[in-house]
Amino acid sequence: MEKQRPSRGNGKNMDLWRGMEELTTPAAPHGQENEPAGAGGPLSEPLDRRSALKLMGASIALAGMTACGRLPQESLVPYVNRPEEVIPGRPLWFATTLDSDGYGCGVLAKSNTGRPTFLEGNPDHPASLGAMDPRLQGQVLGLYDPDRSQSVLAGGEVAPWESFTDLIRQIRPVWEARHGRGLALLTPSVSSPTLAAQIADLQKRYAEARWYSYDPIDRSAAAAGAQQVFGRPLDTHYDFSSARVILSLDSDLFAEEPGHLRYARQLAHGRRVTGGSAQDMTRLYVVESTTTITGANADHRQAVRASAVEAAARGLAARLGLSVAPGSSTVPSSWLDAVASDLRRHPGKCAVAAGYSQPPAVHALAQLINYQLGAFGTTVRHTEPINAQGAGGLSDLVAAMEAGEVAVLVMLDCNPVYDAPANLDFDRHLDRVGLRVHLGLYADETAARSHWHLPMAHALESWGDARAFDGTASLVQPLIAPLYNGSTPTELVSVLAGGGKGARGRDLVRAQWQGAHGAGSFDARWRESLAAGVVSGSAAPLVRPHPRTSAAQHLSAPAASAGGLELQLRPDPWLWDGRYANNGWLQELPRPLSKLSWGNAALIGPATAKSLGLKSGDLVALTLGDRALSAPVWVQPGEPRDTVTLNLGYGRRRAGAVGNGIGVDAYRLRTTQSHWQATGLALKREGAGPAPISTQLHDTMEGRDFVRATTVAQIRSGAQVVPPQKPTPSIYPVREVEGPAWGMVIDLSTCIGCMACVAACQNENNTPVVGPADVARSRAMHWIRVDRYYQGSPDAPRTLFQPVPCMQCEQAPCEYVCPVGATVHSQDGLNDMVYNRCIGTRFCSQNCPYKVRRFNWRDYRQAGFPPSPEVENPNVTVRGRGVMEKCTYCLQRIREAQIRAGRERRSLAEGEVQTACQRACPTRAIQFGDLHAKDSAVARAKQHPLNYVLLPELGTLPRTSYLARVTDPNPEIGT
Amino acid sequence: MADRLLVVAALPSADALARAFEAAWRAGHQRLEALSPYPVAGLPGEPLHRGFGRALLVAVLVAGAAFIVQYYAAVWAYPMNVSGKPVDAWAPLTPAAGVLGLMGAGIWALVAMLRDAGLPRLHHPVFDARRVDFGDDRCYVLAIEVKESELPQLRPWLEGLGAEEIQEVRP
Amino acid sequence: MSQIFKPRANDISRALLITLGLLIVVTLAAVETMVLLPYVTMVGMVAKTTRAGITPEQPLPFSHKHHVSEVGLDCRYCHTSVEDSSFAGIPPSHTCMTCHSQFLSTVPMLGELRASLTENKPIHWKQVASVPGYVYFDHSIHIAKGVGCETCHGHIETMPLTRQAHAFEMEFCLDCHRDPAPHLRPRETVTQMDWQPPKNRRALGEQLMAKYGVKTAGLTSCSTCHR
Amino acid sequence: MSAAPGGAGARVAAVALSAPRPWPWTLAALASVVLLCAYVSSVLVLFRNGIGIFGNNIPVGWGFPIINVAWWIDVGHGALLIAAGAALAGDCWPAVSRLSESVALFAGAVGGSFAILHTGRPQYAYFLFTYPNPLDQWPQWRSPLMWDFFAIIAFLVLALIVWLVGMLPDLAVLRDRAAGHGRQIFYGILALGWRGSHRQWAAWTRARRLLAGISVPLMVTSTGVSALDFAGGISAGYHSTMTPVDAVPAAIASAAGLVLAAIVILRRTFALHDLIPVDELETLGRVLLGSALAVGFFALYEGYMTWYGANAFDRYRQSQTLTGAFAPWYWTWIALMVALPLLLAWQRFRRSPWLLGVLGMLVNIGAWLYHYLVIVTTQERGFMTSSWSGFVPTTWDWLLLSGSVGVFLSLLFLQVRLLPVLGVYALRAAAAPGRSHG
Repeated sequence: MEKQRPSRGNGKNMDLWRGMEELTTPAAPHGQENEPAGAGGPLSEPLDRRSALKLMGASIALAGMTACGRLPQESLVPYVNRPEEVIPGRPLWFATTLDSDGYGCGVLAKSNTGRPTFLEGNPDHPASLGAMDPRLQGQVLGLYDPDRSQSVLAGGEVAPWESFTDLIRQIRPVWEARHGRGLALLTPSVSSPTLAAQIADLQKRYAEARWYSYDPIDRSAAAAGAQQVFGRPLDTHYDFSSARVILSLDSDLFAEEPGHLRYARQLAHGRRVTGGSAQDMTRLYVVESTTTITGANADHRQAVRASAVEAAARGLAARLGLSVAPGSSTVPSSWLDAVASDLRRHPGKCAVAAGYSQPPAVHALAQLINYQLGAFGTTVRHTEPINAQGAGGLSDLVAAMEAGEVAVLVMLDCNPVYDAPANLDFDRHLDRVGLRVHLGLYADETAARSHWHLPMAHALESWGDARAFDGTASLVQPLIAPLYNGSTPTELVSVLAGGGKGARGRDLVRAQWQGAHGAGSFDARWRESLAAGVVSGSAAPLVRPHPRTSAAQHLSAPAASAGGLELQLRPDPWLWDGRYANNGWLQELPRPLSKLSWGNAALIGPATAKSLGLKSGDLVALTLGDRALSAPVWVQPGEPRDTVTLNLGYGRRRAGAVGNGIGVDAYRLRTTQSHWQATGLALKREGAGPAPISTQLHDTMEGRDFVRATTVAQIRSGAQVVPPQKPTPSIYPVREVEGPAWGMVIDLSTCIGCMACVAACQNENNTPVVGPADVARSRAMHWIRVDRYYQGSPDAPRTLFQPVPCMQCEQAPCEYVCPVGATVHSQDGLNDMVYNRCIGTRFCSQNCPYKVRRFNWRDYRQAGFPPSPEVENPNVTVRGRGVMEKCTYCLQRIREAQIRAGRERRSLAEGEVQTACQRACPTRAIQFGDLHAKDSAVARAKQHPLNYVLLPELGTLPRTSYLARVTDPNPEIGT
Repeated sequence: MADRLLVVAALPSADALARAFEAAWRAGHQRLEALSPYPVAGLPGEPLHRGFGRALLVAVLVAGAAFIVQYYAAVWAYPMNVSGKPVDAWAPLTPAAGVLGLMGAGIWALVAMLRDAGLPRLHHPVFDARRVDFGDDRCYVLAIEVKESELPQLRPWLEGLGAEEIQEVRP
Repeated sequence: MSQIFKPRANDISRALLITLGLLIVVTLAAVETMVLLPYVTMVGMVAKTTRAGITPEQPLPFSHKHHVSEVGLDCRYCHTSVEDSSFAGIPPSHTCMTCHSQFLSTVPMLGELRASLTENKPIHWKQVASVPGYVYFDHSIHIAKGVGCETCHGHIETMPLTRQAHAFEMEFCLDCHRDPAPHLRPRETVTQMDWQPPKNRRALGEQLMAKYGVKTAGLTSCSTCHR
Repeated sequence: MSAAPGGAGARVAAVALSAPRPWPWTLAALASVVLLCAYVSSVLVLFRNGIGIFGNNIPVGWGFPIINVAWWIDVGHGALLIAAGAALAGDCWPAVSRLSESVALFAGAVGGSFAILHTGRPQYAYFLFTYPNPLDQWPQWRSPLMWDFFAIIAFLVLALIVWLVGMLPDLAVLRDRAAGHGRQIFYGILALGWRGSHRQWAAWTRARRLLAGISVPLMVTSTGVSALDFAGGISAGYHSTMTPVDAVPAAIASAAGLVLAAIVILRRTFALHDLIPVDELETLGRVLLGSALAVGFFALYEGYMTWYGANAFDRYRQSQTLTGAFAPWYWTWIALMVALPLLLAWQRFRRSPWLLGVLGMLVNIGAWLYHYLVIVTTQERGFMTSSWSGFVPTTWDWLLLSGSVGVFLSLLFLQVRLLPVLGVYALRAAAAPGRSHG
């Protein structure tokens, strides 16, 4: 048994993160055995509270006049022998690690009676700092995905694991004899020390065995760039905590770079307006080739074609005294001058970041500029490569396959048949491989072409470890026994290496760290790392490289930017390379800028659209060389001229019931030469198709002042952004309430529009997935939405984000119009929504000026995209058909905290209640708390001179308010 | 009262009916009834204003009751904070009370009519008379209840009033 | 023209008309009783809507009467999490065996129990006292504020087979949430089934409210129990 | 006018008892029954699948169902007022009285049904009733919907009473003209043994006047209350003090239109030209003209107030309505409900039955559009531009709308088939030789 460790004031006093092994009775498949009652969840008996509720929800008129009818006869299923730490009805928290774009990210997983139901960032993990992003959040739903591969498939037929292990046992002597000739391993780049070590051993064992690695979203350009500058590949990461000026060269620092959550926190630190004083801000310049939230948050943004970024970089380098051949840049030189001087003004306090989609040259230039500006070691850090990679890439593998050198191909946790570049023709070459083995979460496209498909265990089911972007290692521990008898890559490799039936994942990981830590105090450290969710002091040592002299001259000559249309491929913000395609939450979650849901589209700028005579919804044929693809058009303000941007990850054929056939498969236009972008794209209009589905159909504020924005300069000049709001007169006396008064303040200066709050809310509050048809009918269910407005010219717009939860108005328009009193005010100022009283007249929603109320038009439990009931929060009612719902300020968290405090006979502490959106927010833009507690952060924020409420003229007295958005543009650049 | 008879006299016109009724009344017949296919001017009837006052009273009573129920429920039974308005804000309680009051008056009007018209009365001796036929546009009938003994002199008298046909029916 | 109806039709028609009027009143009254009955009584018919008073068939004939009033076990011996969780807790088979491994260790009546331990299969008890799914009742806070087990569960120590003592209608909860004073008792006596309230229980209750920090202000807000 | 061969009683009774059914009548009756089935089936689907089958969304939470409520209920209200007017004016318009009484009841019933059908959980609609219960829960009286709930009930009860009382003497006519014993009993029971004694007539006349007197305030309150369902809200286009007032003339106009159409068709199908004089139609035409003028005035007034009120949101909505996205709806409404009825200023048109009939129907289409403007377009352009969205009706929306027409027509046809379609007593009174009406 491993000792628990008190949490470090992370606002969860009741819970201790634990080592999984404390649960001496691990949850059996479907966890029936240890399913105490009350907590419910369809994992337990047929008729528990939740399903009883579902019945009600399903609007079955039940006997009796009190809308509750006969209560279903429930079963109470106690433990046979309860583990000590488990208190029935109370959740446990475990620290573990999830994969975030190839690197580890620490999370805290909430386990209700053996079921992981909710994820939060691990405050102690460098890559998370307690924050989340939607891709991470979605993985808890992925765990319960019924479409996950559930059994070993031999030639498509269900087979037992033994049949596979036996096969390997038979083959192994051959490998032994031939030193593994003909054995090839294909993996993504490996962030797990254990797996890396195992593969290394495997290669020691079979000298001729080959290890190839392929990442659809590969960052090799960065390494290549470093190679050019330093003569060796180095990983680069940043520390913006002390940065004053940041320039991004097509790098989506705050959404896609490893460590984006940390970067976002650091940026926010430099941009948060504390008090009325207008101190200087961390200034953000962005040169980018598509619309990203990084660009949306920039003080100055330049949208150029991807191929033109290098020219800008060269221009900048030249201005900073580097001897490089300047290219012809589309970025105005005055702009570059201003940026250069601004950078020069902050030596060592500035950073230039290059995006993974840019060629090595740009990365090299960025390194040189950073060196020039003395940023190395302060804002820009270098480590030896964190992730282990195979000797060869996918092309090498294909070559080998073509040469018939691959007899056995083992594909771990990858899906090349779907995501390999089209020109490699991977699919066809597979035929030449004698034995094809695939380990994956889904029986996907690749599984279909493999002789053996092996189900992989989900991260929340497995033992393992992973390194974060800065090398910090953390352990992966299972919260639940594998639902579908899956196995981990480490376990599989140990099978290949001859570990008999293969060692247990836990032993492999322990063995690995035993080696690392040394036997001495191992157990203590092991427990400590499990409890903390990080292996202390495991960050990779920093290196202080020096560029080779005259590295600049060695740069390849600037590529002459060809004319015509340019195609640009980017990972989808949520589906990433397609691995999350079967995740209902992520499919439905609106993309940060386009607000597109359930599908991708060819994004083109308004200018391009005009010149091509296209409008959103048109169907176009995109032709690149001999490859063609027809996709719907979406006119996206801010896209650079003559560029068509497509998101990867869609058009899956074997993703599962949710993801199949959603969107178009951009990989079909991808080649090894044009990995990220290609020139010479031909575009032809094919007519009007079904319009892409978007959750926000109107882009501007029509002169209404929802988002109030100002600049540091204006504040200094004493300009008044937020006129003092005098209380709106009312014929009624104002109600004075005792006890807490919950309120929320959202800081628009630091909100980066990353959508983490929306995803976390959906996870916490059992918000259903309504499916494409209903989203298209404007019936999306998210309780908090992030409105996105554009200002200025459509081609270079200013982007404004505004998260909108329920305003919890003190004089709520929704309440007085409800004929049955289903929505009334609670003592502590919450606008209660009583589902079981609601008859669905929808007048409340009609009368809500903020339109934050959501209605269950269908029984989304049955129809559309039934979510996995196992993931439901047992403390939040599952709403049935015909019932109104909305944000509750995470009522369940408030009440649980109050009950806990009441039990301990104390008053609530500041920050003891945190809403799901608040916890998830990477930039801590959301503050929540008791307005009556004068010292509370939220109470102070309400006094902030930039504090304002939406539509004050309506006199609704919202409890949710905003801090006006403040930016700090460079006066040298005319905005 | 075997010796009592119902004499039914059919008259040619509404005016004739009115006149006959007048005369019979003068002649001291108390138990008599004039049947006509439409309200005939000149026949006795209750003044129209009677009942309006009562209808008003009913309306006020019902409305008051409705208001009290609402006030009880909203203020005493389970006071709720609705849109931050005072629980005892009374104005919103009036519309429902008002319409219900009018409804009450309407129901009272119906009941009062049935009572005063002595309806329903599906069986009535006059229906035995041949000329009592509401389907006929011109069924102007005077029915007088008399002793059998009075019959002989009544007949000629009625004929004198222009009765086209006279028929006796037993109650 | 001739009579259509017999004389008695008059009385019949009048009777019918009056019945029609009465019918409306009667239906409303009937509905009313149907609604109120479950609360005021506990007859079997009513149990259909609220389950008050019904005794579900249990896998084992467990007798609270025996274990509480005869053996004298405290509620918390088995319902361990009642003080610090929303859920009072059903004892794991292991707990039962702490005693029953010693005596009655062979009686066939407890075969199921022994089997559960040997085969590591839990016993599926039928829930007796339950509230609708949209009601979020938390045992721990009620214990902490001095609400006796008996207040909701009735005199469990007299029940050979356990039944739901009250109809958990909203009014039942509101009674106490509106005016807790006459329902509270000192915390240490919460599990005492034979606790005798003092003469002036309200006075005691008011002291306790002050002591335990019971504030009635928010207690009748919908979101206190419904989420 | 002189009594027709066989007399008024005979003629009217014949329509219900023994009139030959001309083929247009049969055809129309069949059509209405088909629509009735459409209504029933789509209601069944509605209960099975929930209101998701409608086009409603957020922001347009109320779509066709509420339009149907408002539209039908308003027709009913207007009809009740016309009936009351006719009664107070001395009961000398047999066709207008009887048909407006029927329309009031039938339209009201159809509209009322939608008030329940549109809710998300109709099976819990009884929460609206006021009854003590173990939940200690009561309705929420501040909600205009609550007021409307009672207003509709009160209106339906009164409409039913007016309709029954009005037919009582005529049912006696049918009773005494019915052939078979069964029919005699049927009508006999309905007639309650009416024999037209001077006492009965007195009580009846008083009740008629009394009910008419009650109908007028009830109609105005009830119309106003159902308009408050919107005026009580805060969104631009709802929140207008005048809405409850200008709803009244609109209601009268559409009711007059519908009643006119009904009378004209009836008159033609059963050749009742002599019983329904053109003067009677002309009177109703005058009513239509007057109310249409009032509607026009209020439209101007609303435009002026919006401009004068200088509320940015309201002004934006107005610009959208007058010249923007919703202009087509708006101007069609003006054309149908204000412009066209102006024709009736000329007596030539007022006295042309077929024109009155067509006009009557067009006015009602206009009335429907008016409610569409209030209920749908205002919400499509609410306060938060980020929530702006469109509304696309579904097949079920259309089916239920046409179905509601079917229900209404079926009821009307039943009335014609079984019950007196004209006030016989009034015809007789008018036909009586040398009788000055009083």
